[in-house]
Formats: sequence, structure tokens, C-alpha cells
Amino acid sequence: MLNYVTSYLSSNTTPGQAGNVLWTLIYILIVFGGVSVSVIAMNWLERKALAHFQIRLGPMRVGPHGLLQPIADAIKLMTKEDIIPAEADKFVFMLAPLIILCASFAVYIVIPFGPTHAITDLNIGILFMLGVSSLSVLGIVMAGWASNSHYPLIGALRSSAQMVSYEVAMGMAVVSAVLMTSLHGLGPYGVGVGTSGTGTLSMIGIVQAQQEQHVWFLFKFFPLGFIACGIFAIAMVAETNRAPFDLPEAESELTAGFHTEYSGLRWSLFMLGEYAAMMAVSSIAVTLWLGGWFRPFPNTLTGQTWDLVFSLFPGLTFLGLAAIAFVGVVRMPKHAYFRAQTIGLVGFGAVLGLIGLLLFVPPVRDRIQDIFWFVAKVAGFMYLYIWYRATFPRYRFDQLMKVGWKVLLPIGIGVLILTAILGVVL
Amino acid sequence: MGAGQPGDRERPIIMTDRIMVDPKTTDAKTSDAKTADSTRFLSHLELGEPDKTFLDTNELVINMGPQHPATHGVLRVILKLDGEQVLGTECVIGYLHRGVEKIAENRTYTMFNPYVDRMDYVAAVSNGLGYCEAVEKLLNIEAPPRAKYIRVILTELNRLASHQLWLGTHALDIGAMTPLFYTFRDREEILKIFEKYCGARLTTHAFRIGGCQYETYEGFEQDVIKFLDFAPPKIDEYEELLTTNRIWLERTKNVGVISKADAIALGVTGPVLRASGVKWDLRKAQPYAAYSDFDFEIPIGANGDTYDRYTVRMEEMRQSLRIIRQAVGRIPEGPIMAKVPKVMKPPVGEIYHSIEAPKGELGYFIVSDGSTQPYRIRVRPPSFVNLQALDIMVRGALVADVIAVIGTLDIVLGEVDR
Amino acid sequence: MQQIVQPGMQPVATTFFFYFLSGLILLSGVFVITCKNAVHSALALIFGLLAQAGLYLMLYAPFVAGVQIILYAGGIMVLFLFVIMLVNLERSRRENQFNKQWLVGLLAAVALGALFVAVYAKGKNLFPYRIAQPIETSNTQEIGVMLYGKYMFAFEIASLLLLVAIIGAVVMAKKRI
Amino acid sequence: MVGKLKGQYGSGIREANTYLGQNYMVVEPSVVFELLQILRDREQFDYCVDITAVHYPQREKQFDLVWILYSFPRNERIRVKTMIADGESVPSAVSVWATANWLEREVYDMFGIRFDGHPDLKRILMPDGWKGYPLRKDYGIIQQDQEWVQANLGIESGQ
Repeated sequence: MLNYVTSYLSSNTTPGQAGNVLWTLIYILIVFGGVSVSVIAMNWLERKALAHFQIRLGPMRVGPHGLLQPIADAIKLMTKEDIIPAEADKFVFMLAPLIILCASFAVYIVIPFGPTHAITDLNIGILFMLGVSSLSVLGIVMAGWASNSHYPLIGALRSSAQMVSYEVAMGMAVVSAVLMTSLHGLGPYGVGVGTSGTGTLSMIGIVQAQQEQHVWFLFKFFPLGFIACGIFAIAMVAETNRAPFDLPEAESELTAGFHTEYSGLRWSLFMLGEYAAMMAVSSIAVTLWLGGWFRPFPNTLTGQTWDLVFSLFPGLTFLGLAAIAFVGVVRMPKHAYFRAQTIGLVGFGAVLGLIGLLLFVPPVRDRIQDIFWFVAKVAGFMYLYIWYRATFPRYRFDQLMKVGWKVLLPIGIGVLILTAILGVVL
Repeated sequence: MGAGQPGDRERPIIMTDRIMVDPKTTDAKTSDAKTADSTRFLSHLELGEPDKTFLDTNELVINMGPQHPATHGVLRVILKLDGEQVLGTECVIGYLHRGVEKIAENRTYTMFNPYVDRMDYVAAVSNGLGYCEAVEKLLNIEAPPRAKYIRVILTELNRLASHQLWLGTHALDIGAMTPLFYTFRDREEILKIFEKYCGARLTTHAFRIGGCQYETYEGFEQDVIKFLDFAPPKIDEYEELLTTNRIWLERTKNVGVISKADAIALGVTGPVLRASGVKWDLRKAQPYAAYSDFDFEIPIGANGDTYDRYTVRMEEMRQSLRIIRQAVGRIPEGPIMAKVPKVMKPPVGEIYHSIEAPKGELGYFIVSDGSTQPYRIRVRPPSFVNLQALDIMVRGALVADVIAVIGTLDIVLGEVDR
Repeated sequence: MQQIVQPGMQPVATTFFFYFLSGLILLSGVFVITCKNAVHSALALIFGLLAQAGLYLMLYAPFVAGVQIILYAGGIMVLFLFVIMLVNLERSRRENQFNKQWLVGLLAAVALGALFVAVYAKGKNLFPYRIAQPIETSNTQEIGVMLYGKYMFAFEIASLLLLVAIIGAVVMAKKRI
Repeated sequence: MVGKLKGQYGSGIREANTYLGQNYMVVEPSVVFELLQILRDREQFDYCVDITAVHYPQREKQFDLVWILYSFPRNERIRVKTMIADGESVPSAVSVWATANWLEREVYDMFGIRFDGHPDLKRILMPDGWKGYPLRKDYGIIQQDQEWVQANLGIESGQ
């Protein structure tokens, strides 16, 4: 039995592939919990970052610097009255948020946080991801229809039309990345090394192809990979219904779009699903174009020293966060009223610092490094999401469709064809 | 409303009785002015048949408001849609009707003064200025020059505040959140000056008939000058966020176009009229207060679309700053109150006086019967008249454009409904 | 237990999943025809299609399963729902769902069942004892090679046909081109 | 200008005067529509600022109906006044200035003056079923349509 447990740890594959049910379950729990926690953290970060974009403070009252605000919100949402409109189709109404949640969480099955840190590695990983994420349209359509009200219906129609059309552009970008796995040419700028690889749809395979070719696909065939990544980055914002493509939820037009009639827990499931989907698509972008779990410059800055330097990053990051927390402690008003908050912030900083120190321990360091770089890259995309939201006005629906079909799709097809040509010629 | 209306599985939509669908064939008049044939332009929904195809869609009637985040208050717009395209609109107003004109008939001239602040509550100072000047005219007195300068400064500050509020909410309607907070931050500085001057921030009641009640506080000029240095970079900041933003351009260019002829026929005033290319501003055309002393430009637009109205208002903010800068440097010394009888009994007669409020021409028509109370006060509200242009501006546009156009008209429901 | 290193998912509880998925397909099939509300029928159909994708996975055909999810569940059925939601369901709900030809229906069902049984009994030898296990890892590549190699012509004709259908739909739906 | 118009209409224009520097003329209801049209077309009063009314219950012709016009080219304002009795109606100016639409509706809403040929004459600020015309002098300041309030708001009094 113990052997069964430890056998996986010494293997170099994902628990799903190893057929190790126990570790698969553990990984599922870790990923599910991790995603949920990151959604909470993301919620806080978004509110804080957005607030600072907008010269506000954001949440400040619940906990030091509002750190406990998401938890307070979660409790509020869970205890809120759950209203189902009398005219609604109750079964579909209740099913819709669950479908969205399932669809956005199922994508995490194939996301590789590291060469061994994935629930499983499907042979059709990227195809699976596209398919499952397209299922969330279903939840939105169901929610809009089941509410039996005008605004949700229009929101649902907009949303499904939007998601279906941007999926096409997204697919084109993804296909050009998949194509790159099998093309060993170097492109006009000669970045990376040429190897003869066979194409793969597996997420881990795609990252390994980037490793073999010594190049992030972002820089392969130089402008092409970049453009494809750009198309994906735009399409994924539209796909997750976020600003500036947040038409389904355009509050100034459709109050709250497809989830107008939802409240309490069900509404929070929508939000959970939305943020999980945001992180899922960002992870896919990272996997396809930004070298997945690899640290920056794995090929140019090689050698033991550099390995050590880069392996210190996770711990240093957490120590930095702890330092920020302690700066916050120092800047806290010295007043009895803030004592509890100050102590809380000290505790938070201490926890962060301890995690940071723990990350310096070599065995942990080596295991956690991949996950750290992966998450850091995803965090970059998440910051982009917030940035977009603070900066852009909202597109109008016809303009959105125009961008999707007349701009992104032709460019996507062009990039795909050029990639194929370059791959064959070079 | 035939069968197959989306979302209409169980019950009919309320308020369909208000829509009068008249299958009148719309004549293809290629005149520039949609209002030229007045029978075509009606406030109720007089609609031709939509283009028929065999995949015909049903029309959808949607009720926007009175509780809707983008209608700036309790405005209700009934939209008749074909898909997302607007076939026609009908505004239902009056939810905020308080009978201001009736109240006026039962108050003395002095007592009515604070009431006018409650009409356009984001530009209360302008309302007060218009009322005080109208009554002064009726009494045939004139405010002393010092009072006039103070009035100009405060009114222009208020214009700035009103435009900032407009910009924030308008941008928010179009989906840009951030400008709202920026404009509120800067509007706060203006409100601080108001508060220091008269104790109130929103409904200021700053002026009295015959001049001003309060002398400027110590440091008033410095505060205003400080604000004058503070504001221009902030206005640049708003422009940086929006003016060249591609999405903003797409959302506002050629949206809600109103031609010069239509604008005049519909009596639209203020920035909306100027954006259509009519260079008309009451401050220049019929100068009141001390406006003839100052040097400023009237910004105009060319196309009369939402973007032009945006640029016109942005430029107006700069021009306001220019006026304030000229005024604050040379506030004359002297009294701030003219000799006004304790009991105001204007001679029998009537007067119409109007000023350029931030939203357009704000007029007061006062009839006096020689008593202490006005016999009749009629307010000519700019928002009310401008709102009438909504229908002509949004026909054929999309739902999202309706939001943009309501925002760009800059209506305040307190003034529309009075 | 020795270390498992070779790639490829080891099947877990195959029989259970087979009957589970088959039951799900049958159940949703029944719901598709018995639900009074067309939207419910469509949802049931989607679940049936998803369960079918699961069966494809069990047959080591992940590519087909993925395509099934993307195209049928994610694409076609969403469009179906679109249309169903916009039509009036009132009338269809009031109508009697099944017409009165119980006898014919029953006969047809029995005949079909008998046919299945007969084919199974007669051709038992035709079925292989157990299916050949295709290599899961290269399944998708195999499909690609086949589509662009052996069946290139048929594939291209099919795509041409679809193109014609798309153009036809656009021409019919659009007022002005 | 007034002389010219007077020559055309003679007794139709009863009075043309200036008070506190503001021009106004009082005309007969019968010629008012024609006059408004001529003012717009020939005298370039292209902008109808306001339409309003004043109620004088003691007079035989109870209402003063006032059009305030402005001319962009001349930068000049003029008030056209006419007196009508209760129940009398005047032709609508919607075909002259589109803006008259809501303004006339408001006059109808507040005074009960009907405009002939108005495309959609109904209440604008008050609720549709309201009884009484609030800005008439015989309408008290706290008076309200009890029936409507009870039926639609479900309360005894809105005050």
C-alpha cells in the first residue's frame, strides 16, 4: 500500500497516466481547492487593483486591507435568500450554474502545472479543453432561457453568439500552435533549434515540444506565433465574457445579462465559474505560447548556478509578499481600534514568510518550481484582465461580431496558412 | 405581438397598450431633416413594416426603466426592437414630477429661490442664477458688478462640475468605469469651493435676488486659482483615457446623429445643438451677468454625433476654466447686493429670461400680478426639450446606442419632470 | 504492485462505466421523446450525446469523443436551443404529444428488436471476440493520416458540400448581399 | 416687422409692444397658426423656445397661451400671446416646429388646453388617468386625484 502511494512520487508521469487512482484523487482535490482559493484571491486582487486604478482604496474594512472581504462576501452569498422566479423553469434554472461550474472546472483536468503536475495528460488535451469550455455556452443559454425574462434572454443570446463566434478564432490560433509542435523550422529569425518532432494535441506534449525546439511558441516564426497568441488572448477575453467584451453582462444595458434573476449561492456559482474559466483559458495560453511550466531562459542561462538562482524565485516572491505585508503593518494607524487588524496582518505576513522559507528547502523547491512559474505566467494574464477592465469601454454587439468574424478569424486563418508554409519551406 | 415572442411564454408584456403600431408606409424622403415632414416624426411609435424576409423576426417591446441603471434616474423608455435594432422609442416621464411651477405660485419670490436648485440638481448654481436674474429683470434692478463676477465664477465652476458628472456617467454607460472615479475626484474640488462659499455642496442656493447673500470667504480667489491649475491636467487625463481610444471612437462616432436642421426644429440647445454645428451660445448671443466682459470661444462640432458632443463638452470645460481665470483676477470691489425692497412686489407684467445652463437654454417665464407671489412661473427646462430628440437620434440604432445617446443628451430627470 | 510507467490509461471499472453510460443514453433518449417542453428534450439530447462521447472514449477513440463534444454538444445543440427558445412553446405544449397509432408503433418497435436479435444470433461469428486495441496515443494521428491520405478525395468532397450548404444558408437568410 | 404683419392681418394683431426690452404681440386665436408659420418662414424665427399658458380664472377668456420664439439669424426673441376660453382649442404648432410636440402635451397636461392636429395629445408629466389640470388656478396646491391615488398606489393620501 505504501508502495502504491510512493510509487507515483518517484515516477515521472502524471497520476492519471500512471493509473494511480489515489494520487489522481489527491490531485483533483488539490486542483479544485487551489482553483477555488485562487478565485477568492483573484476576487480580492481584482477589487484592490481596480480600486487603485480608479484612485479608490477598495475593500478596507473586513480584515487588514480588506483581506477577508471575499470570505465575508462568500458567507453573505451563501446565507442570502435564494430566489427562484415564479415563472422560471425551475429545473433548468437550477441546473444552469452547475453546468457552467462543471465546464469551467473540467478544463483543469488537462492543464499541466508541471511535467508531472497534472491530473492527467490526455492525448487530445487541447481538443478536450476546447470542447469542454464550449459547454459553458450551454449553461449560459439555459440560465437565460430558464429565467423567463427579457434581459436575461437577450443576455444569453448575445453571450452564446459571442462565445460561438470567438471559439472559431480561438480554434484557429490554437491550431497554429499545435502545428508548430510538428514543424521544426526556425522561422526567418532563427530562434531556437530545429528538431524533427511529431505533432501532438497533448498539453504536456506541447510544452515539451517547446522545450525541444528551445523556443516559446510566442517567438516561433517570429511575428506568426506572436499574432496567434494575440488572437488567442483577445478571443479568450471574449470567451470568458469579460471587459471590454462583457456584453452579456453589460450592466448599463442589460442590468446583469443572463444572471439577472439569480441571487445568493447560485449567482456566486456563476461568478466562481467565470473566474475559474478565466484562469483556465489563461493557463491554456501559457501552455501553448509561453512555455508552460518552464522558467525563463531555460536554454540560454543554463548551468547549476542559474538553476539555483531561478529556483530561489518562488521563495523570494513569498518573502517579498511578506515584506509588503510588514510594510503594511508599519503603516497601520497606531490606534487601539486597529489592533486586531494589525495583528491579523502580522499573522498574514508571518504565514507568507514561513511559506517563503519553506520554499527554500531543496526537495520542496524542486517540486514546486514548475508550478510557481506556471502560476506566475497565468497571474500575468489575470492582471491583463483587470487592466482591460479598468481601461476599455465596452464594445457594441455588432462591433464585437465584426471584430470576431472580420478581423480575428481572417488573421487567424492567415497565420495558420503562413505557419504551415513556413514550416514546410524552412 | 404575435406568437413566438421570446421570453413571452406565459404572459403578455405589460404596457403594450401604449404602443400604437400604425402600418403607415414610410415615404422615402431623402431630406436632410427627418423632422421636415412633421407627420412622420411623432413621439409615439408610428412605425412602418419592418423589412420582410421569409425568416421574419417578431418585434420585441422592451421596457427600459424606470428602474434601469443607465437611464440616469427614473426615465422610462419603451423600446420597440427588431432583434437589437431599435424601431422606435417612447419616453415615459413624470416619475419625479413635484409640481415646481405650482409651488412657485404659492410662495413669495424669495421663498421660491431654493426650489429651483432642486430641478437640475447637478447644476444648481445655474438654476439659481437664471431665476435671480429673471426676477431682477422683472423688478428692473441690476446686481452690482462684484456680485456679477462672483456669479460668473460660481456658475462656470458649476458648469464644469456638471460636465464632469456627465462625462463620468456617460463613460460608465459605454462601459469605461475609470473616468467616473476620476471625474468625481475632481468634481469634489469644485464642491469644496461651493461648500466653503455657501455651506452647501449640491443644492447651493448661492445667489439671492439682487446679488449674492455672502461675501466671498477669505482665500476664495486662491482656492479658485488653485483649482484652475489643478483642473487642466485632469481634463487632459480624461481625454487621454477616451478621446483616441479605439473602442470609444467606435462606440461614439456616427452614433445618435442629429442634423443641424433637426436640432433646430426640435429646439435642442446647449452642447447638443453646438455639436450639430450651430454656433450659438446664450452667453455670447445675449450676454447676461458679466459674460460680455470675458473672452471665450464657442466650441462646435461638425457631425452632430455622440463623439462631437463629447468633444464639444470637453472643450467647453476648458473654456469655462478660461472664463474663470479671467474673472477671478479682476473681481471688482464694491457691494454684493443691490438695493432690493424687503417685500418684493414686482410691477404687473411678464418677463422671459434665459441663461446658458450646462445642458442648454434654461428659461424662466415669470408673470407678476403685482403681489408678493409670482402669478405664474414657467421653467423652460433644457433637459426636457433635449430628451425629445432621443427618438430621432436612436431610430435604426442598436440598444447599446440608446444607452449612449441617453448619456450624451445629459438629462437630469429632476429637471425633465420638475 | 510494481511501478507503472508505460503510457496509456489503465481502464478502471470498464463494465460499470459501459452500463452506466449506456443507461444514460437510453434514459436521455426516452426523455427526448417524452418531454413536453422542447427545451427539456434538447437538454436531454445533449446529455445523451455527452454520454455517447464517453462511450467513444472507452473505445479508445478520444478524437471522435472530442469532436462529438465540440460539434454536437457545444455547437449544433446550442444552435438547436437557440431556435427552440425563440419559438412559441405554448402551442406545442397544448398539443397532444403522441398520435394514436400505438399499434403501428408497437409493431415497428418489436420488428426492429427482433431484427437486432436475429442479426446478433445469426452473425455472432462475425463479431470479433474482442476488439483490436488501437494504440491510444497515435489514434488522432492515424485519423489525420487517413483523412489526408487514403480518403482525401471523399474528405474534400464532403467539405465542398458543406461549403455549398453554408453559402446556401447565407443566401437564403440575407436580404441584401 | 410688426407693421408689415399688421398690414397683413389688420385686426388680427391686437397689440404689439415691448416690456422691459422684450417684444411681444397679442393676436387673435384665429390667426395664430398662420402667424406662427409666417414668423418661422418669413421672419426666420426658426427656434420655438417654449410654449406655455397662464390661467386667469376671472377673465372670460381664461387662458393666455404664450409662444416664445427665437431667431438664430436675428438673435431676437419674441412672444406671441393669444387668449382663449376654457374648452376652446388652438391649432397645433407641431407641423411648424417639431419641438412643439412635448411642449403642447405639457400645456394640455397642466391646463387642459387642447391642440387641434397634435399627433399624440396625452398627458406627459401626470399619470395617464389623472383627473384635473394642476396648473389651473382653481386647482389647490395640495389637491390630488384621490381616486387615482387609491387605485394605483393603494394609499389614502399621497400627502
